[in-house]
Amino acid sequence: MIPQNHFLILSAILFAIGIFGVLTRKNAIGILMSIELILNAANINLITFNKFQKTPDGLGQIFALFVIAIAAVSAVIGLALVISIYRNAKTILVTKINLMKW
Amino acid sequence: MSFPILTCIVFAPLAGSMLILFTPKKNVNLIKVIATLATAAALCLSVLLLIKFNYSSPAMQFEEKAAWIPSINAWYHLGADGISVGLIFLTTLLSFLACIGSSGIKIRQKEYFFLYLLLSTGMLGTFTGLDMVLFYMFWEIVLVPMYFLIGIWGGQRKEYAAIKFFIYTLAGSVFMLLGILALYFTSTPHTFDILELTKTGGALTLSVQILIFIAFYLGFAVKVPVFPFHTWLPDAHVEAPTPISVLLAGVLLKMGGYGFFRISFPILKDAAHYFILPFAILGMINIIYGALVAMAQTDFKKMVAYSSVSHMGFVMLGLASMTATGFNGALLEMFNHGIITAGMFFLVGVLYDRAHTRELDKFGGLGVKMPVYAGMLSVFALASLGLPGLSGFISEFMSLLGTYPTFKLITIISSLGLIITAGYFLYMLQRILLGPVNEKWSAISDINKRELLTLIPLLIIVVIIGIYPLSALKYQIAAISALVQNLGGIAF
Amino acid sequence: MVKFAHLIPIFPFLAFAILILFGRKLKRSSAIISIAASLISLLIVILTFHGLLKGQGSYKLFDWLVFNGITLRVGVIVDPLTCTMLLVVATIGSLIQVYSIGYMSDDPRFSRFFAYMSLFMASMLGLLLADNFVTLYMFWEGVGLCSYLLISFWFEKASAAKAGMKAFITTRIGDAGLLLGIFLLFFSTHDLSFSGLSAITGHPALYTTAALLIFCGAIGKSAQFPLHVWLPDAMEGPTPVSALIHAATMVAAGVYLVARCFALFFTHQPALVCVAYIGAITAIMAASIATVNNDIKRVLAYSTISQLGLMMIGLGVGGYSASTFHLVTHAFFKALLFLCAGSIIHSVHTQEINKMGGIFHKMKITGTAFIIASLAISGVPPFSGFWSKDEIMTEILRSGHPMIFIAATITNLLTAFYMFRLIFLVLFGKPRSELHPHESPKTMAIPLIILSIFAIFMGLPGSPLMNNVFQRFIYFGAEHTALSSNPDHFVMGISVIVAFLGIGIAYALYMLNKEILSKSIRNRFTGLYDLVYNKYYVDELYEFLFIRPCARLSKAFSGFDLKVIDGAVNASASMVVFLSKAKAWIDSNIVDGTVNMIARAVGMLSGELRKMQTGYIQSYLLTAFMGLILILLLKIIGG
Amino acid sequence: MSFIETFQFILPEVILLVFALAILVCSLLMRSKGLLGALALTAVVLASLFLPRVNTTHASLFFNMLTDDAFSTFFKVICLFITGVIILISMGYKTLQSGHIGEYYFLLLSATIAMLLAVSSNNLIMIYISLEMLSLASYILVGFFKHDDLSSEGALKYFIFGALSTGIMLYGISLIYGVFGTMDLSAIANTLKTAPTNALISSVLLLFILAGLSFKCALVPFHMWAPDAYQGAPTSISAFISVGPKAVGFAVLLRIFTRNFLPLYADCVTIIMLVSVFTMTIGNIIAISQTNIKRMLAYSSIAQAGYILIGFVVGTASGTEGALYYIFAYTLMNLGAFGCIVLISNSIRSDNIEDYAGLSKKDPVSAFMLAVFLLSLAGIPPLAGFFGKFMVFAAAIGSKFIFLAVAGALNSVIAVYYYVKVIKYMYLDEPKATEMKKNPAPLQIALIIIMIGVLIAGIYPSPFLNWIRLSQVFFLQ
Repeated sequence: MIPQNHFLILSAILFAIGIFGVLTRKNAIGILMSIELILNAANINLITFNKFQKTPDGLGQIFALFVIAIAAVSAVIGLALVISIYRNAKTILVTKINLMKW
Repeated sequence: MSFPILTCIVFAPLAGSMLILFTPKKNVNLIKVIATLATAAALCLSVLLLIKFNYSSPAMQFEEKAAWIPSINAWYHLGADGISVGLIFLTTLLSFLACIGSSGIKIRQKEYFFLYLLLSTGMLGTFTGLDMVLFYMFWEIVLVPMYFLIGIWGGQRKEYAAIKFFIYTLAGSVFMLLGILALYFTSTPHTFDILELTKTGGALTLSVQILIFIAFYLGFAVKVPVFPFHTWLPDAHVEAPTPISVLLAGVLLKMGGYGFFRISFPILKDAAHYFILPFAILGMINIIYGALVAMAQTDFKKMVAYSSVSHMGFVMLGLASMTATGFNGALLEMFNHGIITAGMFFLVGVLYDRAHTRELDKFGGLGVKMPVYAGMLSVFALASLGLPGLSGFISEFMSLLGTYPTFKLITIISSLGLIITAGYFLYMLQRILLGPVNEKWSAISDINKRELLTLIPLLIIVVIIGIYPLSALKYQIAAISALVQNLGGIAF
Repeated sequence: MVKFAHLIPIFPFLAFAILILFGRKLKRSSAIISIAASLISLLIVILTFHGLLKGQGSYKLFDWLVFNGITLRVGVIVDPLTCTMLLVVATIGSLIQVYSIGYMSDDPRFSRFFAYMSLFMASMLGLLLADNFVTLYMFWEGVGLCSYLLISFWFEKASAAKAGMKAFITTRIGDAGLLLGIFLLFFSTHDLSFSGLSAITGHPALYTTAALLIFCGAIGKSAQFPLHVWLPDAMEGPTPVSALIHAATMVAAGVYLVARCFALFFTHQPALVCVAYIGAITAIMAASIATVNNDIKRVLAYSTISQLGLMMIGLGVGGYSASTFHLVTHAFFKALLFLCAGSIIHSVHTQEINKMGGIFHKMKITGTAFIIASLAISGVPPFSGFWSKDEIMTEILRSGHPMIFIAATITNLLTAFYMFRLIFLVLFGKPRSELHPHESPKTMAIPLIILSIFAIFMGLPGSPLMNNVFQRFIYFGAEHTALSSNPDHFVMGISVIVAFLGIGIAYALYMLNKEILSKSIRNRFTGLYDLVYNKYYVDELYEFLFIRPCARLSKAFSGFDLKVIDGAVNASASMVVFLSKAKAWIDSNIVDGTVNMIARAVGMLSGELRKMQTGYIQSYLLTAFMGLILILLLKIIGG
Repeated sequence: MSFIETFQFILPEVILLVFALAILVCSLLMRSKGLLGALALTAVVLASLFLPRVNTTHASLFFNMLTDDAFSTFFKVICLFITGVIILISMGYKTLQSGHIGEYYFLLLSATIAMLLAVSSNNLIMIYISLEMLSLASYILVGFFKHDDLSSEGALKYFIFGALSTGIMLYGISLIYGVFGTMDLSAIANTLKTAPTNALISSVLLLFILAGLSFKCALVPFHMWAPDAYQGAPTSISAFISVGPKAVGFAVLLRIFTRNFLPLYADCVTIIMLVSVFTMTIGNIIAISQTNIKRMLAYSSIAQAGYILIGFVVGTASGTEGALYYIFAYTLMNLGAFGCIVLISNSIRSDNIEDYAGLSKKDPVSAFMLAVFLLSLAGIPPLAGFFGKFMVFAAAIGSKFIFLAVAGALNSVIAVYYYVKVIKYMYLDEPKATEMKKNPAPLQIALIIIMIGVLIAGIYPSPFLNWIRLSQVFFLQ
């Protein structure tokens, strides 16, 4: 059986990659994807903890389902906003989107 | 419960301002009438207060107390004693006179009188409020109307002066707020009541007292103003319209001194004792420095403004004395300075209205053209420079007299201020009234009846107190001796 | 009838009030009101005097001021000194007011003048009646004010306006000393009344200081060295003012003050000696200046200073009676001198003695009065001045201060000299410019005549001829009465010789000589002459030492206020604004920079990231993330 | 508890949901969109009528997912009030009136439902879901002007920032689940009481959650989205996100930290104090140099959050009371200020502060109200903002957080400068010629009522204080 820590390390790596991606991707879509990674890192955690509980109550699994659903909604809205930005600015590079500053 | 006279005094102007809010903007005369009536009502009530005031008792009188914010033990608590009764009268009197003197306001009268009356209420509330929260609230209420009154109706650099005044005094008073809160939490049971705190405040340790004292000091010193917090004053005074300068110098500066009398000294006794030397030195600096700077001014109004800095130094000096005489002197100096400087600012206004300049060097020989004005100006200048027989002398004399046993050298140096003061006031008189007539002003008209009307009551008070100082002193003696006794000062 | 004494100052004050309020309507009749008030006061003074002789005395009126524990109860002092002074002031005051009707007849501010005169009378009489230091101080400043107002009465003249200010401020310097002296006394004795002074014992140094501080007030008021500079300039005022205030009454208030506090001075001899020496310096210095000055009123002004110095000497050597006696006689003859000078100026419209000459035959009354007064001041017997100066000289000799005696003698010599220099240059000889002298009107002439009579006979009450009535009336302690009763013929002799010597020199120099002052003499003493002619450069010295530094300091402070203090505040305000801008700048630049830097750090892990560009959203995110990291680090490190 | 019984507690949410769907349907069917606003307003009014009464005991709903107590009722009232005013503002906001207004109200009501759920959540899952629901609705609302560059840019930034923050929070929640084995707040509280766990780990986890909530409250360093989102969003939505999510964020913060995680919270006080000081200072200082009033108010509301945080840092009963009062006062005055800005922008078509010159002559009522709200934000007595500051400073000094009180005091001085700058333009400067349009009456009346509320809450705060005290007495047990 794979020990719990391996799952947690995986999730931590995923989380770090997600953060890294959010901070570094130029493309808005890329950022959205990175965010998904972060959410999935959390999901792995939830399921792992649930699995390794003495008496698993299923809460973690349920929560993970919720998160997946919400992540989907979130992605929809994110994409909608990206489209909206594309219509106006003709770009989806976040490095080009700086009308408002200071 | 008896007739709530103090509430009526404080809120009469506010009622007037509410009426004005619902008066059409066009109906300027009605607005003026309402404002005059409101201030007159407050004045009449305060005269009644003086009449009914029992000056042989040091206790708080006409107390009104009602629950206000019970959860923090804050009360609507008003009262007047010998320390405040004179200042209440001063405020109502100057409010009334300056209201009459406001007829020169030609634009946005509705807003002007609305704010003016609001200002009145704020000032009166400060002098009557006996609950710290109430006191602070009234204290701060004064700021906003003052900001507008300077900023809208002021002179050339009005915006700068207004914001400077606002920020300066606010910066001082937020520290006062912290001081108030600190007092609240160090008292058991927690209370904001000034009278309660006066009883219990002495139990605090010295270091706590010192911290709280400094917090209050920052609030009051800016208002007084004490060197080096005084630089808002010349700007504000100079840019404000005449009636507002009158209130600024006549009443607002007294709020700081009153704070020392009502809060800093009685509540934080040990700290007060701890700080008397700095007080005396600051008082001395104010006197000498203010006088010297006043001497260098070429702008009439600025000169008078700096003279206020100098005169308020006597208040500080008297406070530092820890003697009944010094305290009496300081308190009376506040009243007298209020009356005299108000007169001076009215007179500056009279001249400015006619000549549209305040440059002292541009005048000369006006004594011929404006004999009545010359007489008035001379009397107020002489009162200001402390001529015996006029009111300014007696209070300065008592301040110096009271301070002498504690701080000999400082008193001696401060009394040099009297000479410098004489110097710049006479120099001012010389430049305006004396000398060859400047042809430019050959058509200038003498002071008119309305202007005289505002000055004569002040003149009468100046002369009466000068000749018979007990007429004013009697109200404060009992309260001051109680204060001195409470402080463990020298009771003579 | 003593009980009405407190009403004495009230009538002139009422007159002042009426004149200041309704003066413009009253016009000429202002003078009548003013004089009537003075006369009523004079009447009450006489009644009071009568009462005093009957044995009545000082009394209290009402509580005036309360310092805790100590109530200041004001009253009036009625004793020989005060009563005599009252009599002198009321008499001379009334006479000079009558004189003023003529002198001021053309002035547009006629009633204003009388208003001020009345106010002065009220203050002066009040000053004399004050029975404690505080009320005295009030009236003291009151007379100072009137002096200021009247000196700059013709304020259209810039010099007059300046002179008034100078007078006020200079005397105020002395007054500050007086105030401190009062404080010192009050805190040592807890008593402000004069009656308590005689009971003072102990702490000699303290009380000597107090006495000296009080003397400062006297120095200012009586124009003693080094505060004498204001009095000559005060001559810018109308001549009746010079006569009343700056010759007869107000300037003598300093002497009166020392006399009033004589109990304090007498028990503290160092202070008294100081008084004597200040008096001596003043006397001789002023007299020497008077010998070279060419302005008729200024000569008289220096003469006044010199005579006041003599009175101070008198007090300083313990000659209480002698000094007050000289005060009284001086009041009359000096007033007379000024009125005569006024009469002459009124008719010839100049004050330069160089331009006058030979006007005696056109102005007989004035001329005669002038000569009488000059004889009196020069100490020619039997005129009043002889007797009073003789008393002082006797006291000096008796006290054993030879230096002072010599100084006083030289002063007397110079006095006789400069007075007769005036007479010879003004009244006799040939006119040195176009003059149309004419006798003055009756309102001016009659007071001259009356004062002449006083100037002649006022010395008699103090002379052995009348058994020294004066000294028996006003004395300090008991022994003095006995001492001063015996005439000292040695001193008398010297006085007479000195007086005639002075007159003789003046005659030789100014009558026998064709020129005003022989060039040869002037050339021989150029240095000395310049020194004296320029009044020993005291004014210049003060200008250099005090006025200019003060002005400079004032300017400097004002600049300091504007630039430094305000600047500091404004600077901190602009600091905030700057910070605000900086923050905004940091937001847009440093954050970006940090982002770049961190991006590079990350890029070292994967070379791919080197080309990474940061966009704004990501810089926000990075800030947030780095903030979080920072918080976590803080948490972990801080525990 | 039966389902029916449970149902009565969530009746407001249900009403809002029904009306939201109804609006969506109506907007498809109806030509005139004018009625939609009224419909939304009706929903809010009805919902507030059916709010559970202030109860003496708390009710656990849905397996303790939600809890209903006086504390949540307090925030529910605030949230419904906010939505009500926002609807009024929206109805009076000319630029907003378009074909999509139905969706706008739908989203607004959805956000309201999310807020109501969030303030009564008692489970980390529930908190996450409701906050995410609120956020998602807000993202769309910010980008509602989809043809406007600024609006969509603001929305995107808001979205990315929000997504990252909630991601971090979610990760934190997942770790908490690992440590405690449950996500029920009461259960976690019990565990903490009985068996102390590794404080370091727990408090680090706590900070992850703090990060997510800091984003909602726009606390430093999670504040940077706020100015852009405020500036880009329709003004009505700027008003909404400046008060709604912020109030909710603080409600959740208080519930998690003060009520349940108190032992852990004590470890984080210093850090939260620093956050508070930085939030006030940075917000205030940057606000000074702003020229766009919405952006200025964004920084201002960052700073205001710092003041609220003072009460939170103190953590005592009086601290919580202060924070709650401040939230209440802040809601009133910030809504009022934004309302006035909407009124003014209807006529002058600009958000530049310089264009406010001479407004007191052109539109005295709006100018006066804006002046009152700004002065209240600046903390000038006798307005509500002053008393809010008073309460939090008092709490700070009462618990010896002198440094915090001094920092707050200094900040309130700095703040005056930029608030008064707006007033200066309105009152002291001469107007430019612009015709003022007639103000929509309902909004104006609403603003006048809010202004009076600000005055009363400042002059006679007792009733409000009593209400707040009742709301948190139970909460702090």
